[in-house]
Amino acid sequence: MTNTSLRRRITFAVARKDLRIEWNSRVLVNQVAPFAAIVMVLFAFALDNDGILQRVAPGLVWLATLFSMLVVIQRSFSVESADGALDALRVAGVDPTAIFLGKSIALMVQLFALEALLVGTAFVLYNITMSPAGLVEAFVTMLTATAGLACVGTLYGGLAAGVRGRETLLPLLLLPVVAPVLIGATRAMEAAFGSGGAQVSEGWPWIGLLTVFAVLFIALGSVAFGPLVDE
Amino acid sequence: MEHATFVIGSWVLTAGSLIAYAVWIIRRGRALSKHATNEEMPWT
Amino acid sequence: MEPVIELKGVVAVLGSFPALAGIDLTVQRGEILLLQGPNGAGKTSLLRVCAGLLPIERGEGRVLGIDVTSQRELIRARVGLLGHSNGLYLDLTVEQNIMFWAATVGASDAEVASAMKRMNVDGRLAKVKASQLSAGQRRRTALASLIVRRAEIWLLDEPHAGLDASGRDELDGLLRDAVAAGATVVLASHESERANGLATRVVTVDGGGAR
Amino acid sequence: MSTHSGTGTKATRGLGIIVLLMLIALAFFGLVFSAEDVVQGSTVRIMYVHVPAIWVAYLAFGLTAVCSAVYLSGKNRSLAWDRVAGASGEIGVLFVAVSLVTGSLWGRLTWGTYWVWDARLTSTAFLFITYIGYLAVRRLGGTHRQRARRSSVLALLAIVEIPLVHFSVNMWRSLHQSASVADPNAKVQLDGLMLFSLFLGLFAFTLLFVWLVLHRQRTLQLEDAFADRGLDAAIAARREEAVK
Repeated sequence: MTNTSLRRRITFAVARKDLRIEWNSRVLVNQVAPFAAIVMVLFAFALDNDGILQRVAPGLVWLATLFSMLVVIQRSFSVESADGALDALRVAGVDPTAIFLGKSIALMVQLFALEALLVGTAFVLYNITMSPAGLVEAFVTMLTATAGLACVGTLYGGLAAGVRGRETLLPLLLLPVVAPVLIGATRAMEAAFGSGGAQVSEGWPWIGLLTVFAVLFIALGSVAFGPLVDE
Repeated sequence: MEHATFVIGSWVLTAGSLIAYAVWIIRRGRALSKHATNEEMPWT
Repeated sequence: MEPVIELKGVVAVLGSFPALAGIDLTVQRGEILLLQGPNGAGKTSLLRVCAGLLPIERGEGRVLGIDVTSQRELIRARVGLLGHSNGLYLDLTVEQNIMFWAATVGASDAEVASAMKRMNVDGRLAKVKASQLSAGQRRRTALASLIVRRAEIWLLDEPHAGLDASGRDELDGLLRDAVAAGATVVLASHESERANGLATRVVTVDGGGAR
Repeated sequence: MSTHSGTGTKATRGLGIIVLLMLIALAFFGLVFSAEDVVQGSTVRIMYVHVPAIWVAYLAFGLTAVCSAVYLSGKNRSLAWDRVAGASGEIGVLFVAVSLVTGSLWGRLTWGTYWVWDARLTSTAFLFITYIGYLAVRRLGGTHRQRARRSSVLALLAIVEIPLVHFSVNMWRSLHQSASVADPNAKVQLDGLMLFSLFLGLFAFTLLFVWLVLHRQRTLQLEDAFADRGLDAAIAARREEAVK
């Protein structure tokens, strides 16, 4: 069996395993999603003004995504360390790049579902309307932003997983790095939503930025994840 | 005069923090080297 | 006789604590070697060094002819370590856990089924989540996943802990079968009585040295 | 025991005296001799510490990245490279902090506010937090080699991330807000003496950085050596236990 097909097989095995854990335990559905939704409601209380809410809705969607993502990443690695499974994977010599890619894919799927929920909440609570072109743009934005977030989250989540004080270390490492995603995804989403009179065409350069970020961190994570989680 | 306060203040803050850091390093080095052997201090 | 594990003067540290303070150990192919010693004697660390998981600070060693200082990664695919934790995903069922390991090495469904049958975790148990299993059932699940991984050296840390009498006999039988099939077994235990009947040789590990 | 005291040598002491003299000279040139700027008046005098500080910070993070790369690529992986990387990263954080504080004081005078969401300020703040994270990872514990590998990988990741963060923040300001706050340096028309003071500052701070790194990496080396020595004693104790 070639190295590439072995890596692909393990990648999908890891991704399927993580998604199956979520399917069996429903932590994302029962805990994280309600948390994300309540954040959106709290924003509405804090910014008690329809005009402002419509204007800042894209930013709020991504802020809520980032906060929820921290929880999802902690969860993604706590299932690994609960019974020493990551240790077991390492001792079995399972390709760390495949583990990284697999966990990233699973995280991507979960984050995407969460973002869809958040955008839906924004539609209902903040009175957003979108053109068909905007809808396509919003979809592409979510796709590229999520890919980048999932990869960088898995990379730093793996580093923080094995150490004491991981709850505080992860946000410190992660949040400065994801600044480009927050900026890019918010601007692209503004264009898609048409908030503040933005045109749909204004969003595409930002999607370019998100794509660069995603590609960069797929590559970096594939190389760096092994040395970071190894003892 | 506000300008003078800010200008002098920024110089004092800069000098103060750099001096404090330098003094801390030197003192730490002295304290550690008291218990060090010559092999542990290859620069000597 | 062909040595599969050779360690010389190995020092390994956990944080700044020297878990192993210069240890020598040789294990021949086909042995069932028992590492004896009180808790904290360094048995677990020794197993982790043999598994290529814990890096060594000083000394040298080879496992299956592979150097443990420079090529730890190559050792890992060929040995199986079962530590204090079982390495299970608690939210997955027994079958899903074993299927996951099978997928990482490309084992067939038939291999999975036979491994589960050998460790007596098939049938009704197969569909139970690992979090709802007893300690003994978890251990048997972990051993079953070790079988599908086709490990050449089995490094077992207190394998009898938490198993009932029939489970222990089952395990002993399984380990003898595995050795008959060409594997080598190193187990750490402080239940010397139990494991002595199983082991072909006993080594005492104490205070970081081995005799 | 050593007859020598501290982390100094003849060379570092000589360097230290030169640095001290240069910094005193810088104070005279920057605060007394150089003229006030036509537009900014005396506030321009903050520049002589602010610009050298951020220059040294970039230099320090650059050195951290280079040493980390050398550590990871080297065959025998000498921990000395990791210690220089760590010393340099720590000093870099100090200098970023200095430049952020002096910058915001300067900003208060020229813009009337301590902080503006200008591209350069924002990305400098991200730089600051990124390397605080780097220092936090260095303190996680484990063996020296674990520390070295983790932090080296992180330093190399940071050096790739930072241009991207900088680029995106720039894009944010240029595409999003038409009215950007002007760069303070651009308003300054530097005459000969001012230019001399600025270069004096850059040179003096660079030498100060060299001096600090030399001393800091030596204290780190002592700390590592002491940890190893504790390990030796602990190994001996364990062996004794085993023999009994």
